[in-house]
Amino acid sequence: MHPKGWMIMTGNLRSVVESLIFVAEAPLSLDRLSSILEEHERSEIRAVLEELLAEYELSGRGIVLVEVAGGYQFRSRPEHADYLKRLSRTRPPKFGQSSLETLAIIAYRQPITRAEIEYLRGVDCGGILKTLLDKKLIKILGKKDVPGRPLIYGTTREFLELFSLKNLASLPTLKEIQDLVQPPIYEEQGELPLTVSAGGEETGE
Amino acid sequence: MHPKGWMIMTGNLRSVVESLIFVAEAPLSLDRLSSILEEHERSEIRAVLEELLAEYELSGRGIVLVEVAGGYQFRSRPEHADYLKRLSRTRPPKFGQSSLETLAIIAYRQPITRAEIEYLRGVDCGGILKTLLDKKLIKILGKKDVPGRPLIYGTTREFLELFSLKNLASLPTLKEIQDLVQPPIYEEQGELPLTVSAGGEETGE
Amino acid sequence: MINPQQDSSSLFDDSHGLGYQVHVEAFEGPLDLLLHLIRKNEVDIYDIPIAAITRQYLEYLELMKELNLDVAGDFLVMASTLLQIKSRLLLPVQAEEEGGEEEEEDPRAELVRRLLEYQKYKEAAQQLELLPLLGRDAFVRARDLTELKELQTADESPEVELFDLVEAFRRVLADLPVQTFHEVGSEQINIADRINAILTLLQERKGVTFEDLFTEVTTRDYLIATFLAVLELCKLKMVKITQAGSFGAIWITSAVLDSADASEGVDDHDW
Repeated sequence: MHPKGWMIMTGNLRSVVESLIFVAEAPLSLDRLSSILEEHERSEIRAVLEELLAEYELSGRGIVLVEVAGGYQFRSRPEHADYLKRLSRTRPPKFGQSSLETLAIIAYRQPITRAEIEYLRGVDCGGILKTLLDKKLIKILGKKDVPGRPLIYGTTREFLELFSLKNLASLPTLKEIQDLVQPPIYEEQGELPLTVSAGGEETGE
Repeated sequence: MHPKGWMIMTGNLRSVVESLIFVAEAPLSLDRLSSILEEHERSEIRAVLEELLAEYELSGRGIVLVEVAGGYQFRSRPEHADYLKRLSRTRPPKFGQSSLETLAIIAYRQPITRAEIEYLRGVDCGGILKTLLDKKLIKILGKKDVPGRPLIYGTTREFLELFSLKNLASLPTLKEIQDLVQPPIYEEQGELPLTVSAGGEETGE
Repeated sequence: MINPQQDSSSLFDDSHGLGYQVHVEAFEGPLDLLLHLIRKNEVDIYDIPIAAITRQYLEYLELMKELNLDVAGDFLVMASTLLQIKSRLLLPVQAEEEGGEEEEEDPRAELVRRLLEYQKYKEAAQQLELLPLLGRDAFVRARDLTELKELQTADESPEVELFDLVEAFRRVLADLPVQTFHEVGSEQINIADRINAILTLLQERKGVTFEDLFTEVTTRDYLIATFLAVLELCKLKMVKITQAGSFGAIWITSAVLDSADASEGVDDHDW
């Protein structure tokens, strides 16, 4: 029993947290939950979230609790996608190779300018950037502190939500590819010029 | 074991039904469920629904399964309504189209008078200006030295913070956005780091 | 350094007629095409036989033209890069003057780095696509439950992005009658930009000198826009201009925000 009688009891707190996550329009962060449930310790809420995560993980239910975009959200179990498609709610999102490549580069290299993206891809990316901006998967972060002050881009919360990512750190690890066919003969090249150019790291922020 | 081997097993069927109800836009009726899960007997689905109802009833969870409007739907537990209300109380600023347009005009054309804003938008903006002033996103910069001495408006530091802008010069220009969709000019490709580095090593930034 | 011509007769032997079409569509750009050629020829990426690869690359562009496909400029740029590398490889190594570094970088090195880097992100893109995609693999609860409408909430991050702001402005301008559009056209925006920049500067510090305004870029248009911006701000009585002595620096200070700040020296210039 908690000293303050008016507080929600632990079992009930879990139920309240469940309701809040269910009703919220977007993934609900621990910060936000703590400010809504101000009577409770952050640590207490965190413990409840851990419990819920474990519980849903084990249950095999059709609803799963995921950590995504810095928050918690209920989603349908991905294995059931084929059945859910039959509800025909909306057309599933589809990406061309070029959009995916551009998104990947921005995700891993942000903040990044258009010129840097185009150097990496070897093709013009203006149209794709515009589309990704329209879809809110990327955003303008500001301008880079270099001559010409080019715009710099980064990914959005919507990007994380779309790809079910908890945060940017949970992006799949970039594989260093040394060779395509045969083992490399030369020792590894040093700094990429790219790293140098992106390495003026003070992006205007 | 069910005669048809390709069917979902019962435990899994429950999970699929749960997913379907969760994702559906409206209460899902037994009829609709049966037609979506055509591989399964109606009676089988009905049994699964009964199981689910009983399970949610007992669980005391934050999500409840209700029979409503001839179908099944998940809802938040009604007893938690007070907590759920707090979600909307802590709602962040949201922009309507007209507020955003007005704010954009002020940002890009400051210092600007109300008459000038209204000329650009073609509608009265008094109410919106008041709201933006209240939210401290714009401020009165002074009075314009023309007959009537109208107030002139500009954006605030809070405006910069909202958009994570370092300063007003970091606002992307229209041209920068339009350039994204313009076809590329190949002459400019000459400045690619590639060409530069073919001669030396510095990457052209 | 030049590799023996290990030409595998033609790269496209295995794809006849319509088969080409498939290939054409498959390449995302020149780097993608080059990676394909390198794999196809089973050559070492660190020792690309430039002559052979270049020839195949050009063959491919030729093919695109024959098929009436747009050979994008990006492909042509790469073609010229390849030819450049090829000709540099043909130069005798000690052609550089004696002071040069002992070991010239392989002319192909930059290209190799780009290819490996590109390959890395190409792979990453494939990884991304395997993640559970919202709306394809996983779904969230439908949002239009009327009973919960008033309880619905937005996320804590601001609902608006910078891009929305520019787009809103663009929309406003696009909706204006054509004539008016010209009035608010490009040159004026430059002045507005400069006004914004000056106002920002004045938010950051008490005053700036006239010269401070011209440090960044010095094109003629920029000078004019800046000058007009200062005039406009003066007209609006938003800045105060003072000069220390006849040849001293001209100072611009904010007239609105700190009215208490009485200025000595020459008073408001009437520009």
